[in-house]
Amino acid sequence: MNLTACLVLAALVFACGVFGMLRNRHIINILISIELMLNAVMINFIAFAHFRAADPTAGSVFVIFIIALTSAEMAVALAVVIALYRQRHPLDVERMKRLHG
Amino acid sequence: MADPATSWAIAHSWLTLALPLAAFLVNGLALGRRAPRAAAAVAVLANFAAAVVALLVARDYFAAAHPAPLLAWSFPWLELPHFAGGLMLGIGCWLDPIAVMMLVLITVISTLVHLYAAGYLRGDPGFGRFFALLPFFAFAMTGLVIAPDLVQLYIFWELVGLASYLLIGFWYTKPAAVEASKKAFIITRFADAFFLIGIVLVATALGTVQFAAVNAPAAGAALAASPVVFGGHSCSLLALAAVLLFAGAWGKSAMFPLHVWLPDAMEGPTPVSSIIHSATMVVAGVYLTARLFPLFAAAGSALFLAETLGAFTALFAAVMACVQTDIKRVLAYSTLSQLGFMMFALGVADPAAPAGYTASMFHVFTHAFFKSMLFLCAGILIHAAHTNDLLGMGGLRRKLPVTHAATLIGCLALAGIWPLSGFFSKDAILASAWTAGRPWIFAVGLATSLLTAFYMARFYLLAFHGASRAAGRDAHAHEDLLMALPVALLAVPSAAAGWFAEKYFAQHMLPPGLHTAEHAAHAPWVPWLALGAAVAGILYAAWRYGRGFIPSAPKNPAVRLAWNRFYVDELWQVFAHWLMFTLVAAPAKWFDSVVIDGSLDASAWVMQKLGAAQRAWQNGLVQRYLAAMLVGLLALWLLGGLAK
Amino acid sequence: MNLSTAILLLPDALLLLAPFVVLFVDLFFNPRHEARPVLRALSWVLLAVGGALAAALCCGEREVVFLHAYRVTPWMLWFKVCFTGAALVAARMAEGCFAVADGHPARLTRPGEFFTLLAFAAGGMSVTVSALDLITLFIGLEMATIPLYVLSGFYRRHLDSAEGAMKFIIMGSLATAFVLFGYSLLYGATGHLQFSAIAAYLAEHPGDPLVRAAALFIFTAGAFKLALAPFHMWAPDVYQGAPLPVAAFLSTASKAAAAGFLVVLFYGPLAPVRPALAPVFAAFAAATMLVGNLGSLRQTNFRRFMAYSSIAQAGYLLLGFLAEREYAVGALLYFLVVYLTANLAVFFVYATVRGEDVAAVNGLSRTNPALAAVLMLAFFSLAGIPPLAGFNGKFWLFAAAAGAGRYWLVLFAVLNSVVALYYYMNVIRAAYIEPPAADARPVKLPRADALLLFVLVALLLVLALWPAFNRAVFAAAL
Amino acid sequence: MIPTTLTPGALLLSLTWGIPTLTIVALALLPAARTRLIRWVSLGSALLNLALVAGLIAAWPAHRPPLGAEVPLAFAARIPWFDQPHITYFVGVDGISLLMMLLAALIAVCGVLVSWRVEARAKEFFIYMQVLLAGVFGCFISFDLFTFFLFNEVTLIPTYLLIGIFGTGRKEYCAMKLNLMLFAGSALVLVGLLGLYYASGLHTFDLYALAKVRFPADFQHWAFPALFLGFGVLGALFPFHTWSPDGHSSAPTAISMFLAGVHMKLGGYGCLRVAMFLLPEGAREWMNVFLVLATINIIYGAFIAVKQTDLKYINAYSSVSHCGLVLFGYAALNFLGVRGAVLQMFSHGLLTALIFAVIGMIYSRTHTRQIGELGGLMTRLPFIGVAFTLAALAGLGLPGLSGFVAELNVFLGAFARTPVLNKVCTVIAILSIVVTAVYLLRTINKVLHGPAQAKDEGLKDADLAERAAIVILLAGVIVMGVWPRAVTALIDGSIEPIVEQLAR
Repeated sequence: MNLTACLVLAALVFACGVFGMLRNRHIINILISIELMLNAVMINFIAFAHFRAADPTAGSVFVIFIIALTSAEMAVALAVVIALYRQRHPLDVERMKRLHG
Repeated sequence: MADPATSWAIAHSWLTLALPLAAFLVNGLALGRRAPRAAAAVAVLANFAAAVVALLVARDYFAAAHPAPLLAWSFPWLELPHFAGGLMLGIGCWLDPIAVMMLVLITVISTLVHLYAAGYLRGDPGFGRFFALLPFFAFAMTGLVIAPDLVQLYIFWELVGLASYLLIGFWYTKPAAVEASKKAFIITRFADAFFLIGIVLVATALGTVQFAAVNAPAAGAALAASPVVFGGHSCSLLALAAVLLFAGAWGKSAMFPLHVWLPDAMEGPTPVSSIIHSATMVVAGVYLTARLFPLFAAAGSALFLAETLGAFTALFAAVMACVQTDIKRVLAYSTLSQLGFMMFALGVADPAAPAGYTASMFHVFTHAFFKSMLFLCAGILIHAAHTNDLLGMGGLRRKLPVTHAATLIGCLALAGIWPLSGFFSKDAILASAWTAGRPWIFAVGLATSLLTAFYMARFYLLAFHGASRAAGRDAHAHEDLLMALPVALLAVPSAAAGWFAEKYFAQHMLPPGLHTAEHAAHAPWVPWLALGAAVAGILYAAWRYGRGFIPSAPKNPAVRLAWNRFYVDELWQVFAHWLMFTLVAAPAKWFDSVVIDGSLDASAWVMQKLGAAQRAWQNGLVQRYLAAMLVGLLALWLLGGLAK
Repeated sequence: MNLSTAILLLPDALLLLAPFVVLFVDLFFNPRHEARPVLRALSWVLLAVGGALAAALCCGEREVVFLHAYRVTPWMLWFKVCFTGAALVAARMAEGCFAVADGHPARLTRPGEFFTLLAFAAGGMSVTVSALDLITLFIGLEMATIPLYVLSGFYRRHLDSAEGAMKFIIMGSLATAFVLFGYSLLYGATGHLQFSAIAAYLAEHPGDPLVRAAALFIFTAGAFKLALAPFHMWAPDVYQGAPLPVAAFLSTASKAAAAGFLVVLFYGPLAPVRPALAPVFAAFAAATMLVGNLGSLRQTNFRRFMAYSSIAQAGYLLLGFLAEREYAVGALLYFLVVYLTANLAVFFVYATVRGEDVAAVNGLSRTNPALAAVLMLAFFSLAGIPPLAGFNGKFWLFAAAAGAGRYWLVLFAVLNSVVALYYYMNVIRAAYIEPPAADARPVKLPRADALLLFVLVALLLVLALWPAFNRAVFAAAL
Repeated sequence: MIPTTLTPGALLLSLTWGIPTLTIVALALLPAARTRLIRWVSLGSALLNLALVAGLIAAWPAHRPPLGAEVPLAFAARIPWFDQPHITYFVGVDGISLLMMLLAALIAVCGVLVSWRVEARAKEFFIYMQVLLAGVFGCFISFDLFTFFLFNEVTLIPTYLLIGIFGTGRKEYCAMKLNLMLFAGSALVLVGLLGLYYASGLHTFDLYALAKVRFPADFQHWAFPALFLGFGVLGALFPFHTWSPDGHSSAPTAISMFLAGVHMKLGGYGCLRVAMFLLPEGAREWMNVFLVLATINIIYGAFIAVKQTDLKYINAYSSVSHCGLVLFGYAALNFLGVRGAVLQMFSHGLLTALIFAVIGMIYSRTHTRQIGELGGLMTRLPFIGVAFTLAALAGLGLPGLSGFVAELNVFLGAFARTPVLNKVCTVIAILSIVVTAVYLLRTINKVLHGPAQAKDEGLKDADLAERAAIVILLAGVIVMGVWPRAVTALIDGSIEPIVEQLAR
């Protein structure tokens, strides 16, 4: 288990997230893909903090903040999902094309 | 015996310019509308005063044994710094024999014509306007003849053109008159464009426009030294400049094929035809050629043109004059023909033997009198018979005795019958052509004078003899004093000018730089031949149009051809119209609206389409947006230089 | 820490306090949840912030650093001026939306939450520009963004609104992911989150590829919030879905914040990387202008139209980053202040006529000459026509690009503004040449709003002709 | 040394655009219903401006700097304005700008006079007109390129509205076209100006500071065409001229007068002041190209005018042709050429304004501008007819009227330049006067001459205001034609330094 391995893992996870965002049609899945990408970032931070950072604590602290703030972001996202759902929206991004042009 | 240097008249010769101008301003701005008769009075008086001054100038100027050119006065008009080391253009008065001669001619004739017009245009709505415009012409023409340099000459050259335009179109509600005025202006303008090019050329090459300098041998040499090369072949700048300058004369004096404007110009009131289109303005071309005679002589090219064009126009116009029935057009074509005479006389002259030059100037002088008089007579005839058509006149000699007498003098003078003025001048011209060794030109001249005699006799007979064909329109035919007086006054010089002036012209009306002329042996038989030709012409006309003449439409195709003026006008119309409108203007307009504007609108259209495409791309699908972001990231990656 | 340094912190303190004040007022003094009390509360607080800002600008120090994590300098204060001003004006626009009758498309409810979120966003922005390490920067940016997610979906019963918000969130999160990834790389490369430490590291190893990669990822966040092509595609949809005041706020304060974010980084710790990124700025500027202008050509919906127009403006703005710091920051600030003023004026006019479509102002010069004049001047300022400040703003930025020797880019930019002139003038044509709609009638402006509009328009002229402001922003940037 | 404070002289100069600005405020405060008052206020301010300019011209001989002065301007002041980027409010006047200001002031007065009948939205009309005036005057007194450019751009706002609101025909399309093309032109100018700012290494827009710099050849190679083309668009340089026929033809009378008479001149003025003055090497390098383009302008505009049937279009294309003569004069790169060009700007300004005024009067009476539908107006409207005739004659370069003086200088200057191309082009240009005669006489004859038409029964000839406008313009035309030294005395001294610079 070394830095490179972690970075590669992170990169893979990030890539999965990106791929998921592009391929999934259901909003919830897309939100999950986002979570994947954020997790990849956290892996990065931890890895760097653990293996080489001059000031390791900073990295870990940053991760905490990421968790906190992105969860807030997700909360808002879910709120909007509910708003859509209330208006009988099929939560399918292919059907989110009222606004265009 | 006044000395030119101290002469009051010469010092005040600016009056000949200022008085008509003042009349023009006063009548144009104030009197013309409100008090037409006062305007007429002002105009006549101003011109009369100018004529008096001019005569005094002539007296003092010719007092000298060998009148030399002199600059009477001049004031600066516009300086051209950094141009040929600084050039000052001025308005001035350059007096030499021909200038003084023209000065007298213009002022005197214009006075008489003003007087005549006061009667001729009585009751015309434009009466006042006429007496603003005619003095303007007198002003411009005076400025032209006294010009000491090319630019001033050009300035007044254009102004007389304007005056001619305005006066031809005097009856501007008459479409024919309007067309004629436009035609006259544009054709002369066309020639003047080349004239201007010539002036610019000379000014740039010599750094001066003064006639004195331009005519100096040095100038000719300088021009001749620099060849102009275009394409393969080259010609000397001198020849080119001379031709370009001559182009002005070409248009103004209506040499073939630019002659077409002059007959149409007869749409103007008769007094206008009398002074502008016979006596003075159309002679300006001849005058210009004489002015630049030394330069042209050095060039050769211009004089050759003058000679050939003159001769051809003389004959050509004479032929057409023989069959015209419009009284004024007959005179118009005869004017063309006489201008041809003057031109080719200049053409055959050369500085060493200036017989042609003097003869030409002499003819200018005599012709002015009898031709303007003939026009005035024509005016009276028109008033009397209420028609321009010779075939609608006849038998007027009792009703209009003075006119009849004057016309007779005029016709004979023009025909060149001894002892009337025309005989001497025409004889001098023919003689000069012969002595200069131009038999062909001489032959043409002779033929022309035969035709001249014919058509003038025809003119006279149709108008005054035989039974009246006016069908009662001439019931109230009478001679108005205001109109008869000038005619009578003009008859005197028309008859006598030849006698006293001949010697003087031969002695003193010499090209610049020449003081005495040794005359080549004058072929003694020439006058007899000329006289014979004239008499022959008259006799033929008498036999043809004498007793028992019944007018009939010409059947002979040759006659019809001449009667239709050889279709030159039509050719001009077609050519000019086609060239200007069809060949150039239409494509240009198409290019402007389709290509240039089109490309602008097209670019706008493209932007709109791109906008539409952009909107189509923004199709609302969030995953496309995400993909775009990734593309953006990739672009960043490349641009940020991380690809390496 | 003496008074003259403390005063630099006062504006931020007040601004961060603002949302809580609003909440408090809404909870205890606004039983029937009306707009007026909360608005008044917010307005007063923001005015106080403005006062504090003025004081700080006049008699403050050059710099104050707080807990090694937070820094305030004059040019930051100018950014905060933008945020506060925009929030204030947006809030005044919103009041009308709460007042309109139920069922009106522009109808807004729950003023308390609305204004609280607005205040939060402003606070977050002001934190962003003052950040002194990556964590603060991240917090500030999120704090500025998340409330905007909510606000843009604030119409409960509009599917458009929710859809716009959803797109906003999804794309915003991707941007956040990118920027966090960038942070992580930066952290990995330098081992620090402190700007000072990062700068120190870069001073030793300039041109570290990892850092440059990080810089690129971080740039995406700014690109997203500035709506630079091709990160722009959220903007039109979100603007169209969002309530008009929110769209106004998005197109002004949020852009200013993004610009501030980029300035903080690329003229701060990442400065050594910036020259290498010049091609990036140039290319993105060109692409953004083009896309923005093309997009606005044929828009009928007003907010969408303005979205594209502000995309184009962001393109011009990016030109500033081609210059060196002492010129660039001043030019950017000048442009931002002027752009905000004009944009807010335009939005304000449309808010007063309650226009959904661009055509809502047809014949305005007949019904409301004053409003029409405001509209015209604001649009000509956006188009960059003198004597309005927009001309100078653009000129300064073009000069920045020219100073970097990129004359072709300048030419491209100016030709783009020709296109822009076309569609801006189309609106003016609507206001001045088109006949008014049948039911159009003069709008009665509240005195406060009239005053506000007057101030905005006056600013457009004063900022252009009065050199003191220019001097101030350029001095602040040093 | 030039003062850096607002000296009285500089204040007077600033008033030339200050008076219109104050008038704008005054008019804005007046109620829109008080049309008469609005008119009188505008006329008053225009007259005041004219008086001011006249005063400045009177004072010029006393205040003109000595030949070879570093800054050959009178009343100059260089007041610091912005320091980042470095911009000064640098005002002054020399003979050329004074002449142009006189032109603007004259046409401004006449413009107000012929607009006396404007009733609908009169307030807006006169306000926009004053904005236009302010911009133009500001341009002519500015010698800092930024302010010069700024004032130049200011004229865009009112132009669009004046044409778009008060115009005729396809007014909106034409207004848009005009504005976009001019703006595109100034795009080039802007690039050129920024280039000067940085390439000089001085970081200044001060014209005379920049004039001392010898710009590297490769810079001049691209900067000169950028600037000359940019200004050339405003000067109706082929093929970027098509905005002017459309724009000028669809504008209301007074605005056509002002746009064609003065606004267009800003283009020629800029070409001379900025492009040629600062980049002489570029000028020498590129002039043949622009010589050919200008020649095309002259002949091409004339021929298209021959084919037009709308009076305004005829005059607009004749303007294209005559403005070509301005650029043509520049292309001579010598004293007479430049002087001829300046004279032509003045002469054409007066002429085209006069013709547009007359056309406007005819249109307001007969409600048509198609020469096919007009005729015999000389009988109905003698005063207008005579004015029209005189204007046309001046237009075709008749000696004794202003056009000839300018043309003479231009032709002599252009022909004096050695290359054969110049001589050939000059010949073509001179021959174009025939075409000019054709379309002008054609117009005159069709509109004024011929039998009077019954439908024109009882048309009223020009009223007092209109007569005043006509007389003012005609006076200018005749004075310059008869006594050209009055004008050349004003400008010659100011052309010298430019020509010296060109020779550098």
